[in-house]
Amino acid sequence: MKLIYSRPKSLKKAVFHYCPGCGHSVAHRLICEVIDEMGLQEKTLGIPPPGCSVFAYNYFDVDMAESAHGRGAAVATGVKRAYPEIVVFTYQGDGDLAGIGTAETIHAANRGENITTIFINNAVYGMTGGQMAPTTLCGMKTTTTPYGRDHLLEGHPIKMSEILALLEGVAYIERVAVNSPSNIRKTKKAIAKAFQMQLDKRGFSMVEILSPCPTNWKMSSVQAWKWVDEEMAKVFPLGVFKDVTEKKDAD
Amino acid sequence: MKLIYSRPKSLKKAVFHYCPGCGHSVAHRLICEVIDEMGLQEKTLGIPPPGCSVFAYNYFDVDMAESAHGRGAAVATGVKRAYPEIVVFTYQGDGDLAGIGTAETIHAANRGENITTIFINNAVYGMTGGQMAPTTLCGMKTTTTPYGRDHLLEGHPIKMSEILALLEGVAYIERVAVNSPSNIRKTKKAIAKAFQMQLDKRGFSMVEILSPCPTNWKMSSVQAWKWVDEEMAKVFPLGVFKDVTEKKDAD
Amino acid sequence: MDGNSAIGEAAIRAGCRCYFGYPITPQNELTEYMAMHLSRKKGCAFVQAESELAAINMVYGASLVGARAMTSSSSPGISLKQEGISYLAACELPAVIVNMQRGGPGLGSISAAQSDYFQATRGGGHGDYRTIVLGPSSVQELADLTMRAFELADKYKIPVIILGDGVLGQMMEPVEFKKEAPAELPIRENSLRGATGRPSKIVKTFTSNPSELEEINWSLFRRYTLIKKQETTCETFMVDDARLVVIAFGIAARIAKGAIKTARAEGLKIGLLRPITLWPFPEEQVKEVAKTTGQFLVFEMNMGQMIEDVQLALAGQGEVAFYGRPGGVIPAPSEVARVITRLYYQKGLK
Amino acid sequence: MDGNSAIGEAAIRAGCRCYFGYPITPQNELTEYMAMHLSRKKGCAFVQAESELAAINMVYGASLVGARAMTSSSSPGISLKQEGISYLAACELPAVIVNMQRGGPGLGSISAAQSDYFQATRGGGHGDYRTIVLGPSSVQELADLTMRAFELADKYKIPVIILGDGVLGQMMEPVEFKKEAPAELPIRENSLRGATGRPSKIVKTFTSNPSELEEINWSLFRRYTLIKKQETTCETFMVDDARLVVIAFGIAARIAKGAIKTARAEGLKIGLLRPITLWPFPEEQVKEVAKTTGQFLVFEMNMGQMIEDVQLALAGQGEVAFYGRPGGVIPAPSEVARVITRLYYQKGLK
Amino acid sequence: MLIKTLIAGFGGQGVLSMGLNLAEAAMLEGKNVTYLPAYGAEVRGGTANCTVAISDDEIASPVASSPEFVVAMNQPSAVKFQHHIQSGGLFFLNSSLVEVEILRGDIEIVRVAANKIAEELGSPKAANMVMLGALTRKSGLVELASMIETLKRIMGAKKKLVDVNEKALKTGYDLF
Amino acid sequence: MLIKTLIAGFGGQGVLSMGLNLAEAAMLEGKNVTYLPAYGAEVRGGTANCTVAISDDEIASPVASSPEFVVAMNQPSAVKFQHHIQSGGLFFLNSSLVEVEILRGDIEIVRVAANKIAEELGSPKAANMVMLGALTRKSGLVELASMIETLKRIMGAKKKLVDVNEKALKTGYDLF
Amino acid sequence: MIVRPAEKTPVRSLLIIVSDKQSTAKIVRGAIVISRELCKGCELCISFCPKKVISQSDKLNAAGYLSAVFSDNGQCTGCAICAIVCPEVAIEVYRE
Amino acid sequence: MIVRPAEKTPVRSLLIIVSDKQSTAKIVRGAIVISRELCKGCELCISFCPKKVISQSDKLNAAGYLSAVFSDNGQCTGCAICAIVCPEVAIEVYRE
Ligand SMILES: Cc1ncc(C[n+]2csc(CCOP(=O)(O)OP(=O)(O)O)c2C)c(N)n1
Ligand SMILES: Cc1ncc(C[n+]2csc(CCOP(=O)(O)OP(=O)(O)O)c2C)c(N)n1
Ligand code: SF4
Ligand code: SF4
Ligand code: SF4
Ligand code: SF4
Ligand code: SF4
Ligand code: SF4
Ligand SMILES: [Mg+2]
Ligand SMILES: [Mg+2]
Repeated sequence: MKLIYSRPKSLKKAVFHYCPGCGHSVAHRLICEVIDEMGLQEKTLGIPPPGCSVFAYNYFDVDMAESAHGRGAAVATGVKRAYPEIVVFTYQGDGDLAGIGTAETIHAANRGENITTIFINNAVYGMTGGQMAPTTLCGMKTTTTPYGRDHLLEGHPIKMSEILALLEGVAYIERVAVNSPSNIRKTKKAIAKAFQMQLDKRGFSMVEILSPCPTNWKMSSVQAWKWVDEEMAKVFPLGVFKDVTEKKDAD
Repeated sequence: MKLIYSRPKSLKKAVFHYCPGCGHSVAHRLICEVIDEMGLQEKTLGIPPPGCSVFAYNYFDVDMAESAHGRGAAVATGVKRAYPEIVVFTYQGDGDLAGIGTAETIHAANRGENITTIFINNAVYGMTGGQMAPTTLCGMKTTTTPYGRDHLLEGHPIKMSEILALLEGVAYIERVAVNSPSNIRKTKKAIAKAFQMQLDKRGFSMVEILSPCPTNWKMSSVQAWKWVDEEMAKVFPLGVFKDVTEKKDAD
Repeated sequence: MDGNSAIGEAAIRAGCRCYFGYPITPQNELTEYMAMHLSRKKGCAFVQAESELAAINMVYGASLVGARAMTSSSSPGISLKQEGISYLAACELPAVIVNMQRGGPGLGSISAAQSDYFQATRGGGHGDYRTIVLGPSSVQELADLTMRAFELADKYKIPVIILGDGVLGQMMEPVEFKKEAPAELPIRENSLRGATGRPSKIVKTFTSNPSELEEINWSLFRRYTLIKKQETTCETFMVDDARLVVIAFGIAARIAKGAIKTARAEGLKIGLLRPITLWPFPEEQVKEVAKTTGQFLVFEMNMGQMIEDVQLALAGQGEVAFYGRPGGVIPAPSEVARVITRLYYQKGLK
Repeated sequence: MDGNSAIGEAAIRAGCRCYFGYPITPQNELTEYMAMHLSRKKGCAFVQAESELAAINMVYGASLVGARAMTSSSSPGISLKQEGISYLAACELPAVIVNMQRGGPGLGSISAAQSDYFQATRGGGHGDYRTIVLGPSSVQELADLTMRAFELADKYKIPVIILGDGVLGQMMEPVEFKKEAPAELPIRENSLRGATGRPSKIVKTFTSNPSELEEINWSLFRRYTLIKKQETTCETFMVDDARLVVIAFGIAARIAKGAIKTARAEGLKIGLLRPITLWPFPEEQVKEVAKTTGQFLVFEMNMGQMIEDVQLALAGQGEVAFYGRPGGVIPAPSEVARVITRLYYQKGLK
Repeated sequence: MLIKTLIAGFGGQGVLSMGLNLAEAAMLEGKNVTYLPAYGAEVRGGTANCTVAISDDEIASPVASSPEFVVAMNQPSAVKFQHHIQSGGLFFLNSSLVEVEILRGDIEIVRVAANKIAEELGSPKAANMVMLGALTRKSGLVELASMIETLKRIMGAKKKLVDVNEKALKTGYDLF
Repeated sequence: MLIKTLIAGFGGQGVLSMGLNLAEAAMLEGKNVTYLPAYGAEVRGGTANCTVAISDDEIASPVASSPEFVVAMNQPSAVKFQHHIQSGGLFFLNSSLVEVEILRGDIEIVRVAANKIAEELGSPKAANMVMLGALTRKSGLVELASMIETLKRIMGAKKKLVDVNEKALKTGYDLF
Repeated sequence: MIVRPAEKTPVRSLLIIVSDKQSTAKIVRGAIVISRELCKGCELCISFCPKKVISQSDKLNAAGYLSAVFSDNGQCTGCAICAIVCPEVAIEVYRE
Repeated sequence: MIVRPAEKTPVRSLLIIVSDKQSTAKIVRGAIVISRELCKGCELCISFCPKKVISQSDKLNAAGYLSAVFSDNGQCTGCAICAIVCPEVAIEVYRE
């Protein structure tokens, strides 16, 4: 029998600190698979955020550097402008990218920075204990919306992929999910495509990944994975929001 | 003969510090006219920004408070949440609102804060001496784009009205211009409508005003006013981007 | 009750109806307490801001219209608030800002630390200004000083920083609240609620005339002098006959007190001076103690910050030793006792 | 050449190829100079960031991959960079940060001031860290110290702050550059340019183990001790026979020098000590001078900040008077001369 | 007398409520008490611990570098905390889940098959209460009655839950 | 000897280039020189001013609280700066635009109808140079030759422009 | 810092508008009054006036601008376009 | 601070994966190996396996989780769905 599936090379042999059923772990593995398949392990620099994935550098076997909360896109801008030969990716949570880092993300995208962003949308501030994120669904109870998010007071969940797709500097935006075998496969493809955009110097690329957080959603892993389809994807529809390599009708 | 046009009551009797032909002066006057006509002089608080309009409090005869650069929307949020009876407006430049204040603006809008924003888009950092703004047109020479803005390096001008119109908390967004009698009249109507939205508690309202800056555009006033139509409005089309009070076809 | 929640409850009882915050460990319980109690109540405001920057500017806004407003964060988040704090101080707007310090610099650790002392006491933002800084050392004191903070803020039109630390925020201890929550929201005079029946008002600092700004500076500092005179507080413990006095604040003072008790039990004459107001620093009290004691040990959970204030107060009188543990390390009382004892013998006090 | 442009030219000659900035008066000429010279040249990077926050984090990114990177701003903008500076310091990343101070606090004035001394020298961000702080007092020195800043930053893996002021940035004076711009961009060892032929590397500060962070703190401070020993510099002027020594930095020192010349002309024995490195502060030099002089006047364009360092250095030796003008007021040399003269007579030195 | 107790396990085991219960019971008895949960990254991936300090005097520090009593509800906690415990202290091990060999001879080891006993009682979730009962008895920190009263206070109206937990608590108490 | 000159007017009048010209001419003559333009909000709405300090010695401060020479190219500047000027100093007024009455008796007033003269010369934009010429003569700060050489340096290739300005400069110089 | 504008408005804005109105001579349908001292000579009124009854003065005002002058030749309709575009609010419009 | 991971990785991650693979007994078309110590018992593989050949152990692993167990009854197709969904990368898949 042949070994047909095992741990990717660029994923260090360490036990994840994530909770059982957490989407971060899956996203990590997929990125590593892409890095391996594209042969990027020796020329990649990853920028993880404060957030549950703060320890991502313990898993990715590529150069990695911590960033201040929300500033991943700015850090990556500095990296790439100073040394364009590197392949740089930021890894950011929804609090990080859609909350405190809104301006940095939008402007890096607008400038068309040639960087890749992996955006983990788990509708919650995971690391800090389950507070409302900008992407929390209406009605969802979190530690800072104990009565459920009320759009009249806290607003509707913000849709970063849709917003960023408006910007001309953006090369590629897709929203995927890591909650089923087929979605996971699509996620991997999207990640590969995003890195390819960077290699081809097309501009800003981002993959938004809907990612289960069983702990803060207070669900079992299996429930949480289902909930992504049943609730989250209704508010955050999956799909490609921008792809400059696609033939456009209206061109 | 009857006096049919004179200085509005809520505009203090002071000489503007603005350059000849500057759009800020016109915008100030229009806001004052609206405040007078709607009877808001005694219940309004205005939040001017750092920027050419930093001294706006010397002109508006309503309560006024300085804000830190870019934070107008956050300040207004604090104001309105603490004292909903006030009518609050922010007055912000394009560097202020679309640059450093991107996150505050987007999130206040997304939360549907019941505030009004007057957004002066003059495609340049006026106060600091004519640097590139996020809204500077491609090819335009500024002190920080001495070779002309190149979208490959500096990105395309960012369109805040279009972005904000995506957000569900937004009640009303219109882009107008103060560069001709008819546009000025439309601007006044838009400002009145924006304030009305706030009085009706409909959520976030913003009027984006394309505003000539003869000094930094290095044009005569007359040229600058023409340039708004000829160049700027092509990139920043005038019109209503969102209006929750309008009957929608697709409802 | 945990320390963070105790702050929340005390704030509400002090008439705080507006809270603007952003999550960060180890102070989330405070944000969550405020969400629970203010987010759906009429006349109250709770906003989870998009960032610390937004939060401090929301506080600025609420303070403009006369509300008792508060924000809280921990070290990195407090760094982001520095510009806003400078504006609040410059515009003479009251506000209460809680810093539940964690280990730094950088992202650091989430354990308790005291390494933002300089930032808090010397105006970490730009320009000449001060904020009142309070250094609680128990959950009860967190509650009491929170109430005091709101009063001081209003009285002197100044931002007040509560400089706590991770452990204080997390730990639970019994706490008594000395006051009922007021029924009515107090509205500060002179607030910008619209120019009804009075000329319109301006709150600003910007000027093209430096002399005008200089006058603002002088007027701020006249107020600071008054605060120094009227509000400086500290606790002393067994200093009267002490041959060595430990100076420490917050959780470190509490640890030091335990250590001193151990040492006293062994007959060592050691006392404690604990500044409660970190700014204004109890200079006079330190000088007073220096009249009878020649040896000092400053103990801080950082690399040595308050020690400068001690040295400035002493101006060469007496000898000052330092024991510091940075990065979030919380030494045990027994460890501090060893340090004290060693110093005591080294200096030939026994 | 104006001071701001001189910094730009000096930086480029020092091998700086990456500049990230955001407009603010009075330092725009620097940003504009960099736009002119770096924005379209191969191998160079100029980004006008969306904010000061973004700019300092871009510097962090460029420094990660080993580039000599720089940012500049003025007081309120520098407040916004505090978190980023704390990260740079914690991660041991070199960077040069220019603060052309203006009057504060708040939005303040755009006139020259020196009121960010505390913020710069005591780590205005969170956590225990220091940055080297240089205090130039002429356009020539702006250029020289900029070059030195890049060298120090790389040598000690530390952010270096150039603490200038509005007037220095705006004024024109002749300036000579002592070095040609290097042809090749220097790449720092140990930078994160991909794990080719070596194990992958991590740059980080976060830890769940405070002891690990404590070790980082200690290692930073060991370096700081070294810097103190090796890099402290100051200028003295006619201190040998002086009965009163003025201590001032930057533009204030320059004004003071003029005043001292006037006073000397009238036979008053007055000298000047001008710290060039503000951190590390020339403690030893101050102590040295105190051996022969008992009277000091600290003159700052703020409410009194560096005076604490002077007092700490003197530890009670000698008497220290203070003259301060905050908010952007720039006193004339004649005014300072009057202050000095008055003090001289008051103290019975003549 | 100041006594510190550290209780560790993985999430879901009710480790924090054990500590809270102990702390409140001691308060009820008029003692000085601090309760300090571990927080933040420490608790990602399912581990949790808390420290309870009980004293007649003011408590200097809520942190326990060398607690008198340590309760390890799972294997990783047993490994991690065995060296923290004070010489002469008591080490409570949930022998249902802990297999590790304890190498120290200067401490007393108290093995409680908490999960097994709880299952036998028909309430597998009450393993923490079984252990808490054992801790109450062996440590003598507080009276059983105070524990039960606190339990009732905390769980309030949910009578059935109180009953189940009270039973588990008593069973643990009666083990020794 | 340290001498400070302040030149003020409204934008477009070439106030800053007057200062620059003076500063560079003095540098050419080997003097210590600082040049400080007013900046920021000061220059919104069209006013501008700059200070040139010239000295044989190091210059202590580039700021002029009481300059020896003040040039006011327009009315508001004349009003604003008349009280700054040092006792015994010279006050250059562009009498084409300045009507204000000067109340001080301790300074010398030099009236130059700069705009009128420039117009007569056929180059209305060169009013600043007319004034600069007058300043050069009356102040004795630098040689006319240095001024002309600097002018050529700054304006470089644009021969026609240089000629026009040189003529204006000389005309101003020859007024006294 | 709360400043009552009356007490502390910066110098520049203290230039309270003095009525230096030009006389409103012969009136047909409309007329305007331009404040000579408020006017900054931007020429926008001149450019936009449909009747071309505004021109530029050849004399600088105190602030140094060539202000606009109303040439009251009876053509003015009082349409107020000049006032609408005037950034300085320097124009008052009268109509019969 | 630049740390070579080999020197300083935090304790938690030093738990290097030991091969505690269960033996890969009778092989028909596919088989999987679940690392008992990596598994966190999330049950996702169990839930997604189309052949339902994975179940939960009744014994806790060292970390305190009820790990997944492969019931090798010859049904496994080696489709790797279990491995794709496994967040812990705890599953290796073999196919003929
Ligand atoms: C300036 C600053 N503010 C706040 C924090 C605290 N903090 C750490 S991670 C985080 C957000 C976590 O949420 P998210 O980005 O959604 O990531 P997740 O944990 O959900 O993956 C916050 C607020 C910080 N480290 N720095
Ligand atoms: C934190 C901070 N950064 C920078 C500045 C300097 N600054 C003042 S106004 C301004 C921007 C002006 O541009 P814009 O907002 O477009 O207004 P305009 O002057 O064009 O009306 C800047 C960068 C500041 N005051 N504060
Ligand atoms: S809290 Fe949520 S996002 Fe964080 S590790 Fe646990 S499951 Fe994953
Ligand atoms: S610089 Fe531009 S925006 Fe500013 S006052 Fe002048 S014309 Fe108006
Ligand atoms: S009112 Fe109309 S016609 Fe009369 S001057 Fe003005 S623009 Fe011209
Ligand atoms: S529009 Fe107003 S400011 Fe401009 S020229 Fe006419 S009157 Fe003067
Ligand atoms: S490989 Fe496919 S059939 Fe085999 S265990 Fe995994 S999911 Fe089930
Ligand atoms: S999916 Fe992985 S972690 Fe989850 S139960 Fe299966 S083997 Fe274990
Ligand atoms: Mg998240
Ligand atoms: Mg602008």
